[in-house]
Amino acid sequence: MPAVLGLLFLVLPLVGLLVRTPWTSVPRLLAAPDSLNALRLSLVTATLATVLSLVLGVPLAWLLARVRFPGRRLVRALVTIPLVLPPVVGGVALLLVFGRRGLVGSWWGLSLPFTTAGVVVAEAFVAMPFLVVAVEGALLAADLRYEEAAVTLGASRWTVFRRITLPMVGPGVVAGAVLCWARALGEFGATITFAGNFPGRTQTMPLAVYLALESDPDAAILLSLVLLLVSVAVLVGLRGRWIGEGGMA
Amino acid sequence: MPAVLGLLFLVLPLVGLLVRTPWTSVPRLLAAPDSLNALRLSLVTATLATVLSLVLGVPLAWLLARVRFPGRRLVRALVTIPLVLPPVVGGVALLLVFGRRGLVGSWWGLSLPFTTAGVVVAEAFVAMPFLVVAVEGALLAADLRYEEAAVTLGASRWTVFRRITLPMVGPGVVAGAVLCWARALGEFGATITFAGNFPGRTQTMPLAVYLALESDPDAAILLSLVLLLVSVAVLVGLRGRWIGEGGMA
Amino acid sequence: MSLRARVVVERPRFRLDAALEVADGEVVALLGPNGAGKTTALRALAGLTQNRGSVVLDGEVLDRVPPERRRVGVVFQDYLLFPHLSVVDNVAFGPRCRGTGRAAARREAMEWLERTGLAEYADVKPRSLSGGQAQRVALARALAVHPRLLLLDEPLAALDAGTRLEIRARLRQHLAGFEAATVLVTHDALDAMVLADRIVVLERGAIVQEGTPAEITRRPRTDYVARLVGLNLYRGRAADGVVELAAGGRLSVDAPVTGEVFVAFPPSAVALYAQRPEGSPRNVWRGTVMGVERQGDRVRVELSGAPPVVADVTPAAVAELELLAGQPVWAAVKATETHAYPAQV
Amino acid sequence: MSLRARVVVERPRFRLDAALEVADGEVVALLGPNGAGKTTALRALAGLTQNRGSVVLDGEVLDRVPPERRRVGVVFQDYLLFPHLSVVDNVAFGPRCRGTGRAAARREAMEWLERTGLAEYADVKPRSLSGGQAQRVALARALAVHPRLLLLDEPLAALDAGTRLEIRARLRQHLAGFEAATVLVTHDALDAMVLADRIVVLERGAIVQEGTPAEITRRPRTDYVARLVGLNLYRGRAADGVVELAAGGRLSVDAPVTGEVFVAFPPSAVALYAQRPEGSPRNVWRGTVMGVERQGDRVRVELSGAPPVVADVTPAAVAELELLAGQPVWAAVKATETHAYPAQV
Amino acid sequence: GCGGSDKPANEPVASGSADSLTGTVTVLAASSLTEVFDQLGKQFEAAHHGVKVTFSYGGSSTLAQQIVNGAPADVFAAASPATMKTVTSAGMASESPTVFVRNQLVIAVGPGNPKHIAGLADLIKPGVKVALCAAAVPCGAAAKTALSAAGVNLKPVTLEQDVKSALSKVELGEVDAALVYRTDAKSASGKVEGVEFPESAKAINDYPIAALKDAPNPDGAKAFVAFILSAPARDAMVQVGFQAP
Ligand SMILES: Nc1ncnc2c1ncn2[C@@H]1O[C@H](COP(=O)(O)OP(=O)(O)OP(=O)(O)O)[C@@H](O)[C@H]1O
Ligand SMILES: Nc1ncnc2c1ncn2[C@@H]1O[C@H](COP(=O)(O)OP(=O)(O)OP(=O)(O)O)[C@@H](O)[C@H]1O
Ligand code: MOO
Ligand SMILES: [Mg+2]
Ligand SMILES: [Mg+2]
Repeated sequence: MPAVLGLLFLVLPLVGLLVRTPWTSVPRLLAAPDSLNALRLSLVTATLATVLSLVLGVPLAWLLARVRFPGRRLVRALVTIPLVLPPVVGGVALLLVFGRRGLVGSWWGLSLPFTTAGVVVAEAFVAMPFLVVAVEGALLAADLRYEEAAVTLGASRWTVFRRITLPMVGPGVVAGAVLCWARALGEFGATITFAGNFPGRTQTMPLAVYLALESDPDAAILLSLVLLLVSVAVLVGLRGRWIGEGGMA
Repeated sequence: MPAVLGLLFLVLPLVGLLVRTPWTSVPRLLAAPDSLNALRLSLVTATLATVLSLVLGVPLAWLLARVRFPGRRLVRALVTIPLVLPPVVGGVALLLVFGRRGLVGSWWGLSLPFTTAGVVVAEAFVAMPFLVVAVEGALLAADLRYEEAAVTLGASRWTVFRRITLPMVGPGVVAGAVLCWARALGEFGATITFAGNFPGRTQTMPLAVYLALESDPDAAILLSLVLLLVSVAVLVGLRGRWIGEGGMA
Repeated sequence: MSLRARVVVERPRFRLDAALEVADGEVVALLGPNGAGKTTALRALAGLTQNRGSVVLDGEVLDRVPPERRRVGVVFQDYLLFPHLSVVDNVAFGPRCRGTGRAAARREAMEWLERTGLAEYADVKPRSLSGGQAQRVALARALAVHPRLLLLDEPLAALDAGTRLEIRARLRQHLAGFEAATVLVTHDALDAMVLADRIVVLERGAIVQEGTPAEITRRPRTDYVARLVGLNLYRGRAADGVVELAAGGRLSVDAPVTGEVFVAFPPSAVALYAQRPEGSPRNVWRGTVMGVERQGDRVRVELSGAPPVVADVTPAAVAELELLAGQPVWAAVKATETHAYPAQV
Repeated sequence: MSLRARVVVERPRFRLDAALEVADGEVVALLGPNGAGKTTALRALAGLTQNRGSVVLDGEVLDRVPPERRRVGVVFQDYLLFPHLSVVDNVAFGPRCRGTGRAAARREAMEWLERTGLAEYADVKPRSLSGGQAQRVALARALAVHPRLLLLDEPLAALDAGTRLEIRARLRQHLAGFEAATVLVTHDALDAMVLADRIVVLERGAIVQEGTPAEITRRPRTDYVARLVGLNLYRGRAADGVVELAAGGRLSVDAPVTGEVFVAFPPSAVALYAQRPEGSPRNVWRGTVMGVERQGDRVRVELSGAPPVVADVTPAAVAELELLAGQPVWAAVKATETHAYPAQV
Repeated sequence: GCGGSDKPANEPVASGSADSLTGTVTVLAASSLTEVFDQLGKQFEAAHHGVKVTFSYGGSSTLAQQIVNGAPADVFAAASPATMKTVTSAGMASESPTVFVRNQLVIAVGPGNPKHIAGLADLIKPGVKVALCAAAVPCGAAAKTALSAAGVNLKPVTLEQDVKSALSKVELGEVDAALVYRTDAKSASGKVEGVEFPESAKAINDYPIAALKDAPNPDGAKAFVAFILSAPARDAMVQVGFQAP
């Protein structure tokens, strides 16, 4: 059965990691303040990036799915660009725009690179398209007639969107947000390029893992597992519930 | 309007790149056989990885969305693991399973690491969860009663799935496949770790970009743009059509 | 005059072009066979489908007004209750959109639900309603917005006989005290007769007849209308009190008409005999029984012949005449029972 | 005996428990008010809802047989046509699932569409069908699988008067030559009378009456059924040819009954007078006009009084008596026109 | 012949003379060696007809991981002794590694040196943003050594994961200076300028090379290592900024 094969394919490597993990060094690693800082920073920035993506990305998905305008196909493809762009190049691109000498950054005053805000921006840039594409797919599959019914009841576009469209594509938005959050949590290339790597300020878990790989591969694996564990715990805790509520039969 | 802001946020960095691109060196770069090889390899492996993900991932999504079994929430969270795992660690995990001394690789005989097949495996490992989560979201939002109607007409589970469920969640599957393909196309860390960086065999575009960044950053940006251009062209060409057909009002 | 509209919609294999006028507080029933364009017409009035004609409501041209600002209440043929909102929130949705506070809107919604007898279902989700319950909620939801124009697409079709009478009576009451114009789509002649001040009959996208229920009932102009009101209807040429029917045969009538005319009479005016009857009825012809249907306390008999005709008789008569499909019988209609009127209006 | 079933379904505010038996080729109409559990019963028979009872079809116990292998055809109340398949592919879906080749299945589907008069819509998507068209396609789709048990949930509700007659006749023909058992849910008494061999009435999840259409029509046992078949129905205690009604008043009857009885008579048996009539009718009482409704060629008058009653009179009588709401009148019913029968079966 | 005993018999390898080398030599090399190794590879191919050299570049530690997990490689050229140690302690090297070049730190600054930086002490002037490598990577370790030798307590804005990203921060103007290898500064000449400083002598990084035990082409591996250690190759590397060991 392909579903089980698929599951094995995704889970076996995790088993491989677990088998190899040097469990004895767990206490030492977890006691290191940098690891905990990085974990906390990762969770905070990934969540903020997801919120930012929701705020900007859901309307964008709605625009792509519901409003006919010239060049929609092109815009739809442009949105997927950060998916394809190697993240490091994405980081460079962000520097070119928001950097000290960038298009926007130069008259903006405010400096994003090397700040925690920069981490959020880099993660959102890379992760938002996941949300947009997933939500757009859900919107396209939704039954338009409910929106029509709402309109005849006097609902403005915004009310229709908020009270009808959004709840009805709930599972799609949750799926998109999960993808977005997870991608942001794992983001490495764009973050290090745009925001740099400074413990406590811009060093997220993936950056800590990468550096640990250089010096102490076992520690790197352990750090990854910690990241995994926390994110799986968050997902098990939140997502099952959201989906249960947002889903419709 | 947040949709426009979101669009700007995703597209502006691209503009930044375009402004900086040293267009004069385009011909020289494109003439280099390695670049073209890498592009071809990227497209082939990303497509194969997407096909593999569809074959394994769509049934898995169906399992998660439609079959009640104990531990479903955990499995649902486990599936998202490769999203969170730093790709390099993912590559290490794959080596631990499929490598010469890995769990499976050691009695398997066949060696995946450092082959083109290995690239496909690494990309599929990283990209499949995107497909699974997107398709599962679409399945959860679909109206179950059509499936019931199909069942009363004598359709087996498989027929229902193939002829009713799948077409009705068409836009979701397309969205998932696009995400999967794009993510596979941009995959770097797991690929270089699991499959190495051999030109013509395992050196995909992101790896070539990485190398170019070492020696010639402008060339790296140019290569990224080529990758972008090709993928946007593919998406504009295919996706608009699929969505138009698969979508329902 | 409250609503003046011309709805023109082009579809691949279909063209709708109909002019509708509905006065303040008037109820117009839109009748017509399946696929005639009734739903399409309502959608055009509501602004949900592009209308190439024009809609004027209370003197205001609505063609550029988006649907959400038309203040038009719609009950959809398939209800379209919001699956994620509870029944009371479905009904409260409209008032909320018109700016009523949450609590007030829910209170108002509860009142509507009580009026439709669904108060106990206030907190369930629509998917656990039965078909008829859903339809009543849809009705309450549309009424709750106090629309200027109320569009009802078969609002009673899924209701059971009892509830139907009740809701029909309530609806009539409500519509009577209603300052708005109402357009009601229905397949049910009775609903139309009871609820509507005027009936408009649509066939293949065009209006074929309109008038008060009494006019329509007395003078149907198409087969569809005749069947709807339960009359036998024929077209023919009249001369000297005799009409040569297009469907074959001739009928003596009791009206001073000439030229193209319609002739109509109710099935109950048709008497059936085993033998050719001698007596007063001037219209007597031979037919063959095509079908017999019991309908409550009467039996409806379909005859082929020149012309074909439908007769209502008592069960006793059926037994006596041994009416079975294939049986030859004689039909008789008194000229005084027929109603003849010009085909040109 | 083809179908023997007991359907038991528990819902938060509802419990269905009904035993159904349907012979080979028999058509049973399931009638009942909204929310009575009709749809739920069909779903349980089809295997779509968990049944705590048992379903036996042709001697085979179906309780563990999944729905796709039950060979049960269902027409759903809201059709549920597959939105992504063309009309012909919707109809061909069943045959395809039963193993027919693509071309053969489409041919078969086309035949069904021709029979339902929708051949020209074969290639369109369901969303561009009108409500009635969609319902006919749903019917064709269910029939195309040659089911052993056919379950129809209000299969004619959205059809216009003409098509309804036609489809009803066709359906009757088809069901007549049908070896399968059929359960038909409807709100329309006429549909039930015409199509069904037997009627089962469901109220609040339980069966309250069953019998042939004639029995049900003659001897309704609940208000719902009486209203459905258009009779005045009362319950009371009979002694010496007089029934003391629970609803107030008394009625002389022409039957040798005693104890708890029902008394029923049609609205047409009620005569109305402005003054107290002298004459043969033994039942004469005062009432007040509550409502007047024109119904085709008759007028239905609702009276309050002891007992309340519904009368059918001619338009002429209405004019003569000046029947308006609030008007006091006298009602008269001949004892020979009443029908009294024991309340215990 | 040297070390040809465990070679599969069916492999088409001429035995005896080094001049009759054939097949492919696969070299895993630190990515900082990309340009110069590409060039040396061509020279090696020219010297040995019928031999093809394939390079797989990557971060030294990634490459070490791959070797431990059975990558089909003949030679490993690492950017630090530490990463080479991963391979040798796994018993994957067929010989003890040899240091073939060394690399020295410089201060990379923007064109024209706008902040007038002349030595490590200038890096702590107010308003000067500096990027360093993280201590876990070789250039970071070297920078740390040099800074403490100079007694400069520097607060960088970022600790980059490798030299290149530190360098690109200077190129893009995001920082005013970075401590990078001389080779890197040289390859980016035009976009950055390299400022030499005396403390760099205390923090020199060694590049070791070794043939691998499971090499599919052991003869080729030996020959390539020998070639890299030869004088012409060394000259070519000095040309691009490396130091001879
Ligand atoms: N979206 C659409 N695209 C194309 N054709 C359509 C569409 N909607 C309806 N039609 C066609 O337009 C005609 C009128 O449809 P409409 O729904 O208005 O009929 P109706 O009078 O409401 O019928 P019913 O009584 O069956 O509901 C039908 O032939 C139908 O097939
Ligand atoms: N999924 C469900 N969950 C909970 N309650 C339900 C569900 N489906 C139906 N019900 C309730 O069960 C009762 C019976 O519903 P059912 O749909 O069987 O009625 P029905 O006889 O078909 O009525 P109608 O004539 O209006 O279609 C109703 O009170 C309804 O609210
Ligand atoms: O592999 Mo390097 O040369 O340490 O970046
Ligand atoms: Mg309609
Ligand atoms: Mg029902």
